[in-house]
Amino acid sequence: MTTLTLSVNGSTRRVTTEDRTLLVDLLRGPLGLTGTHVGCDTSQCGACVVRLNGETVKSCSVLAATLDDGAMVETIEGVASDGALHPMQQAFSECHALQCGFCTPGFVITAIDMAERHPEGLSAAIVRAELKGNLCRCTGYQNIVAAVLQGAAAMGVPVPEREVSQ
Amino acid sequence: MTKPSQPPFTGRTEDRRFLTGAGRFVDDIELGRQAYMALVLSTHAHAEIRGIDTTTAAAMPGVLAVLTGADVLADGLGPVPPFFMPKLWGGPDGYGTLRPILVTDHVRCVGDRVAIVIAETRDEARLAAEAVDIDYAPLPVVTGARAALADDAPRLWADCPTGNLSCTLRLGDAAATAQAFAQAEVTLKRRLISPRVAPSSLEPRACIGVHDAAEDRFTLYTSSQDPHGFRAVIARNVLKIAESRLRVVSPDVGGGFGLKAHMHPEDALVLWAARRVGRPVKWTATRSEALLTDTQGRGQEVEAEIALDRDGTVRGVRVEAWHNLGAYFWGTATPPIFFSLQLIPNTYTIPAVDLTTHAVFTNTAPMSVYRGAGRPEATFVIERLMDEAAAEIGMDPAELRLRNTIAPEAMPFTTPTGMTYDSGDFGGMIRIALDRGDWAGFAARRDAAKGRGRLRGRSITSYVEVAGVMNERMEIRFDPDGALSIIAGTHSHGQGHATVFSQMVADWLSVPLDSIRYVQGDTDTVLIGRGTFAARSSMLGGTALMRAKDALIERAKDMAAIVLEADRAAVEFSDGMLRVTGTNKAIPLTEVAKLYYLPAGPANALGIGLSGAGTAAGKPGAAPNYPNGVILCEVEVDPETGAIVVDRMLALDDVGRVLNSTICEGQIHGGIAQGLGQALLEEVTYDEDGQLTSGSFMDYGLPRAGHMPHIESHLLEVPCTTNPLGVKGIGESGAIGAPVAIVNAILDAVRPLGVGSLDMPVTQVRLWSALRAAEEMRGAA
Amino acid sequence: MNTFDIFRASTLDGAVAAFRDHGDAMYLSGGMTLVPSMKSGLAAPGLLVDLSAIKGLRGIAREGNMLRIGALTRFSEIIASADVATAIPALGAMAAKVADRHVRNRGTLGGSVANNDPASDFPAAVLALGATMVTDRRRIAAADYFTGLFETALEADEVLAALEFPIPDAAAYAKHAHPASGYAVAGVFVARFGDDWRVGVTGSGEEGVFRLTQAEQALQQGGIKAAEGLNLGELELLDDATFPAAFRAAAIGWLLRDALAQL
Amino acid sequence: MKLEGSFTVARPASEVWAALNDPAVLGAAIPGCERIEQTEGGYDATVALKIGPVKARFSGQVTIAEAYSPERLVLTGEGSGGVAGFARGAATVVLTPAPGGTEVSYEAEVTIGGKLAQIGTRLIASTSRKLAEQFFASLNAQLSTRTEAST
Repeated sequence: MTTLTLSVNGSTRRVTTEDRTLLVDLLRGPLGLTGTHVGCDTSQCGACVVRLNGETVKSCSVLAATLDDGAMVETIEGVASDGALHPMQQAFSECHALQCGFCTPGFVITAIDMAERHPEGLSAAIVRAELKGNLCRCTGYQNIVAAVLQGAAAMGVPVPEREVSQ
Repeated sequence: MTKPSQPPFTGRTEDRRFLTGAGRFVDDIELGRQAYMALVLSTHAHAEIRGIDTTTAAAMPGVLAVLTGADVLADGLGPVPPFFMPKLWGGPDGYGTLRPILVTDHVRCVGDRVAIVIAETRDEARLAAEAVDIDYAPLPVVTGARAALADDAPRLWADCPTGNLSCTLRLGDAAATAQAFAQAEVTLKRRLISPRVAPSSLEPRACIGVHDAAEDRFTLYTSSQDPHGFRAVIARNVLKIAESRLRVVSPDVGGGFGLKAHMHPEDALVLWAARRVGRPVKWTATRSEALLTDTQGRGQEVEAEIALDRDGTVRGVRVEAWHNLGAYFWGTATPPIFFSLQLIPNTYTIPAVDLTTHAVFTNTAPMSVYRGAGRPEATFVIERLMDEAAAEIGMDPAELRLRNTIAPEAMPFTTPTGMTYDSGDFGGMIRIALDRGDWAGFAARRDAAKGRGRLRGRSITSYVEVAGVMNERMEIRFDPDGALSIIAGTHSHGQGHATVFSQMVADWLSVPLDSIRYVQGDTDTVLIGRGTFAARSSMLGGTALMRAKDALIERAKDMAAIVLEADRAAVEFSDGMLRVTGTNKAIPLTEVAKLYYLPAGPANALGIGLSGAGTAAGKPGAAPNYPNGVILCEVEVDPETGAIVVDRMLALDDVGRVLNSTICEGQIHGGIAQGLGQALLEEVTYDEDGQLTSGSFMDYGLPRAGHMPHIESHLLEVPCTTNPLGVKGIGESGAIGAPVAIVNAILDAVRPLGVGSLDMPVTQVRLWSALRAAEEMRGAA
Repeated sequence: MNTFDIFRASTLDGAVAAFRDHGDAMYLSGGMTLVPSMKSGLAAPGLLVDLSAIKGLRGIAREGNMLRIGALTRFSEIIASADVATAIPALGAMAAKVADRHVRNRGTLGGSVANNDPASDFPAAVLALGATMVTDRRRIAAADYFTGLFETALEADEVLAALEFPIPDAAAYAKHAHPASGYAVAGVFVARFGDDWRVGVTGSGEEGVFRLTQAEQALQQGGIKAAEGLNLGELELLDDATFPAAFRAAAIGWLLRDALAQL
Repeated sequence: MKLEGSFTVARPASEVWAALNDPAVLGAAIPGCERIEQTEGGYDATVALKIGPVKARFSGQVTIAEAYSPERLVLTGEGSGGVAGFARGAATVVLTPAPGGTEVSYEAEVTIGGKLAQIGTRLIASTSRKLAEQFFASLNAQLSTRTEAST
C-alpha cells in the first residue's frame, strides 16, 4: 500500500492505495471522478486521457503509486469553472462534436492541451494528426476537428477563418 | 425535393453532462456492498469439457463464489433462444439454438462462457477466474461458412438435422431470372465478401445485477439499446419470473451500433450471481473480452451474377450467399440474413432476381446486427455488380445507374423482393450528386494525380435503407407544477433524442424547453418500449410522440371546456392555449395541467393527472420508410506502396422531413466512418484453429481522425408518405453506402493496371499484393 | 492485476540492489509496454523497481561530437529538445513518430531500447548511429547490444542509464506504422558520417533490428542514387498473416528512399 | 501455425536419436526448460517462456506417438500456460544420413490458444520460429560438444 498526496483539479487529496492501482482506477474509485473512462486495455483509445503535471497521459497505463507527492492531476471534472463551460467544452457542444459522450472527456482534455501547446496556430490538418491518440466511434471526427478549431480560436489561438466556418 | 430549412444548431440538451464528466455510464455506478464478476472463457474454439476444477479458485482471496454450468442447471435457469427466427418474417423454418448462459460440456467458440467468479474486487475476481482449471478435449474446428457445409466438416450441433446449416432463405423468382440471364447480352459473376467486423462501441459492455431479497425482485443496470427487450428475454427465458420482478435500467450508453440491441449472457449472469451472493454484482468487459465475447457484424460470402444488355439495361441478378452465424443463432441474427438479400434490388428497376443465402454455424463468435444489419452487405453486392457491369460494357457507371433507376413517378414501387418504396427521387439525387461533386471534372483531377505519380479513382453509389421496424409507444405527462416529462419507449445513446423530441414537444405545446424532463431507459418508469436500432426512432418514436401530444390535448380540452364553461367541441388548442372558438376565452395548457392535479375540483370527475400516450407501428420485416442517398467518392492510390487516401466524399441523403439537420449529418459522418473502417481497416480474424487473432485494438484497427476525409454532406427532403411527420430514418445511412463507395473507387483507380477484385478490408498490404500480382501477370503476358 | 509492490528507487545502486534482493522483479520506466502487459496478465512480476525518481537518468546534453540522452528521458522531451534539434534532428522526428502524444509524454528512450522490441523505433537509430549504451556498470556498443528478438546484452539486473549518440553529418528516419497499434512494421534510419553510410532497419527483422549492409555498401560506392532498386528479397524478415515478408522487403525499399530524400 | 527447418549434425543417426530421447539433453536444449521428467510414453515438463515483457510458464505433457529408431520420431504435446493460454501441437523429426553426419529435419504444427493468441499475434510467429531454432541449435551444440569430448 502507498499513501499519496495529490493535487486533483486544484484540491489536495490524500489517498492510500494498493501498489497495483492504476491512476484511472484511483480517479474513478476512491476519488469518485468517473468522467475519465476506460475504453481499451492497451493504451489505444484515449478515453482515459487526463493531464498529469500539465501533460496529457493515458491514465490507464500509469501506476498511481509511481506518482510524486504533490503531483498535479487535471480531469474533465475540473475543466468547467463555477458552472461555466470552458470555451472548448462550449465548442464541442455547438459543433455537435459528441454523440454518445463516452470518449468526450478524453477528447476535451486533449483538445485543450493541444490548443495550449500551439499558440502559433492550429489547422485542420494539425488537429487531425494530433488526435491520433483518441478514438471516437460515433462522430466520424469531422465535428470534433471543427470543435477543436473553434474552441482553440475562442482560447485565442490563431485558426484559419475558413476552417472554423467549415 | 427540397433543402431543409433549420434554425442554427446551438448544442444538445444532453451535452453538458458528457462535457463535464457528469455522464453516468454503467461502470460509473457504484452500489453499496458491490462485488465483482469475472468470466472464465473458453480458450478453445471447439472442445468437450471433461472437467472443471474450481477448488483453487474458490479458495483464493476475496472469492465469494465460483459458478459453472452445472450450477446454472441446478438453479433451474433456462437457455436463451434466438430473439426470433426467419420464419417470423415469412422465411424458412430453421434450426435455432438454445444457448445456456454458461455452457456445461461443450464449447463451440473461443469466448464461450464456461464459469464465473464473484469476488470482493475486480482484481481478485479476475485472478481467481484465471485459476479455474478446465480440462478440455479439443475437437476439430471450422471457422468458414462454406467450409462448414462440407460433408466432413466438424458439426457444432448434433441435433441440427441439416448439419451446420441453420436455414436457407430464398427470395425472388428463379425461373424468371434464369430466363433473363439466357436472354441477356452480357452476364458476369463475381465473388464478394463482407468480412466479420466488431461493433466496438467505445464503452465496453457493462452490467450490474441487484437482487432485493425483501421483494424477491431483481434490478439490472446494463448498457442496453433495448431495456424492455432485455427484461423480456431474461425474465421469461433465464430467470423464469414475471417481468414485473425484473427492473432493467439502461443509463448513459457509450455507443450501441446494434451490439447492445440484445442481451448477452453477462446480463443474466450478474443477476443470478447477485442472488447467489446476496450482494450487487458488477461486470465490465475489458476491451479484449469485448472483442472475444461481443456479437459481431457482417460475415457474408457471396457469389453474385448480373445480366444486362449492352445498352445498360439490367435484366436480372442472381446471388448465392453464405452468412456466417457463428456458434449460435443468437439474438437478432435474422435481420442481417433477410436484409442482405431483400435490399439487393436497391434503387433500380431490376425485373428479375434469384437470391439465396445460407445461414451456417461455425466455431466463431455469434453474428448479430451491426449498424446497417444486412443492408451494407446487399448494397456491397449490387453496387459492386453495377460497377463491374459498367466496366464490362464500357459505360459511365453513373450513366448505367441512371438508366436503371426507379423513377419518382413510379412510386409507390414494389421491388421483386417485396419492398414497397413509398417515395424517393433516386435519379434526381444522382444528378445532383454528379453536379455537386463535379463528376465531369474528374478527368482533370485524375490527370493531375497522375502527374504526382498517383492513381485516382471515383465511384458513385446509390443506396436505400429500410427503417422503422416494430411498434413504439411514447408518453407525455404533465407534472403537478406544470412542468412535463416525456416518457420515451425509444432509447437514445448518442442520437440526441432528448434534444430532438423535447424540442418537438416544446414547439407543439409552446412550453419552455427547460420545463421538459426526458425520461428513458428504465422499465419501471417506461411502460413499454422497443429501444433504438435500425433507424427506427424518428419515425416510430416521433409519430408516437405526436399522437401522445394529440391525446394529451384532447384530454386538456375536457378540462378547458369545464373551466371556460364552453362547449367541448368549441375548444381548440393553439400557441400553448386552449381557446373557445369565436370568443376571447382562453386558458394556458400548463394551467389546465395544474387543475388536473388539484386535490378537489373537476379532476374528481375527469380523473387525476394530465398525460397522453401514443403508439406508432411499423410492420415486421417490411418497414415502412426508405431513407436513401448517394455517395460520391474519390480516392488516390500510390501504385508502388498500395497506400490509399480517401480524398473526397460527398454524401447526399434523403431522410424525408429533417428534424435536426446537424444531428442528421452527425449520424451520416459516423456511419461513413464505420463504413470506411469496414472498407479499409477492420476485420475480425480467426486462425485455422479458431483462435481470435484480432483480440485487442493493437490488431483490430478502428478509423482515427487522420483516416477520415472531410465529408461534404447534403440533406434533401422527399417527404415520407407512410407517417404523419414525413420523416425517414437516418441512423444507418452512412454505414450502408460507404464501404462499397470506397472499394469501387479504389478498383476504378487500379483496374487499368489489371486489378479486378479486392476483398475488404482493402488494407495497404492487400492492395499492394494485388498490384504486384497484376504486375506479374502483365509481365508474363 | 496480480498483487505486486512498487519500489521507487532514488539511486541506481538502490534500484539494482532491490532488483537483486527480490528475485522476481522488473524495472519500470515509462510503463507504456510493461503496464499493459501486466494488465493482460502476460507479465506478473512481484516487484516493480520504478526508475523514474532516480536523479540523473533524465535529460539531454550535447557533449562535443556526441549527444547524451538519459535513459529515462521521455519521447516528448526528445521532440522538444533544442539540442536534439540542432545535433540530430532525425531523433526528434523519430520520437514524434512513436505512438501518440499521450504515450510520448510517458514513454522513455531507455524503455524502448532496453526492451529491444522488434517493432519499436529507436533501436534503428541506436544501431545506425552506433550509439553507446551506458549502464549502471559498463558501456556497451550498439553492435554488441542487440542480441536477438527482445534480447539485449543487458544482464537481468542491469539498468540502462543513458545513450550516447555520435552526431552524424546527416540522418533521417522513415516509418511504415501498423494501422492499429502504431508500431513500426518497418522503419529505416539512415545516417551519414562523412563518406560512411549506416542504415538501421527496425520493425521487420526476424532477429529484431539490423543493419542494411547492402544499402550501406551501395551508398558508399555510388551515393544516394545507388540505393535505388536494391534487391532486398534475400533478407530474413518477419512473415505473418498481416504483413508478409515480401511486403516488408518492399516497404524497406521505399522507406530507404523516403529517408534518403529527407537528407 | 507451421514450423519447419533442418540442419546437419556431424554425428551418426544413432547418436542423434539417442540424444533426442534423452531427457537430460532435451531439458538442456528446450529454451526456458525448468523441469523435464520421463513418463510412460513421453515426458512431463515445465517451460518458462519470455518474450519481451511477457513471461509465461507452461506445464504439460509430451507424448511419443511414433518412434522408428533411428529415422523418425513423432511427438504430440500440450501445455497450459495459465492466464497466457495454451500450446498444443505435433512435431515430426526425420533423421537422414547425410555426407558427414545426419540431416535432422523437423515439421511441426502448433496451435497457440488463449490470451497469447488474442493479443500477442505480433509476437507469436517470430518467437515460435526462434524457439524452434534455439532448440535445434542447442541440440546441435550439445552433440558437437559430445563429439569433441569423445574424440
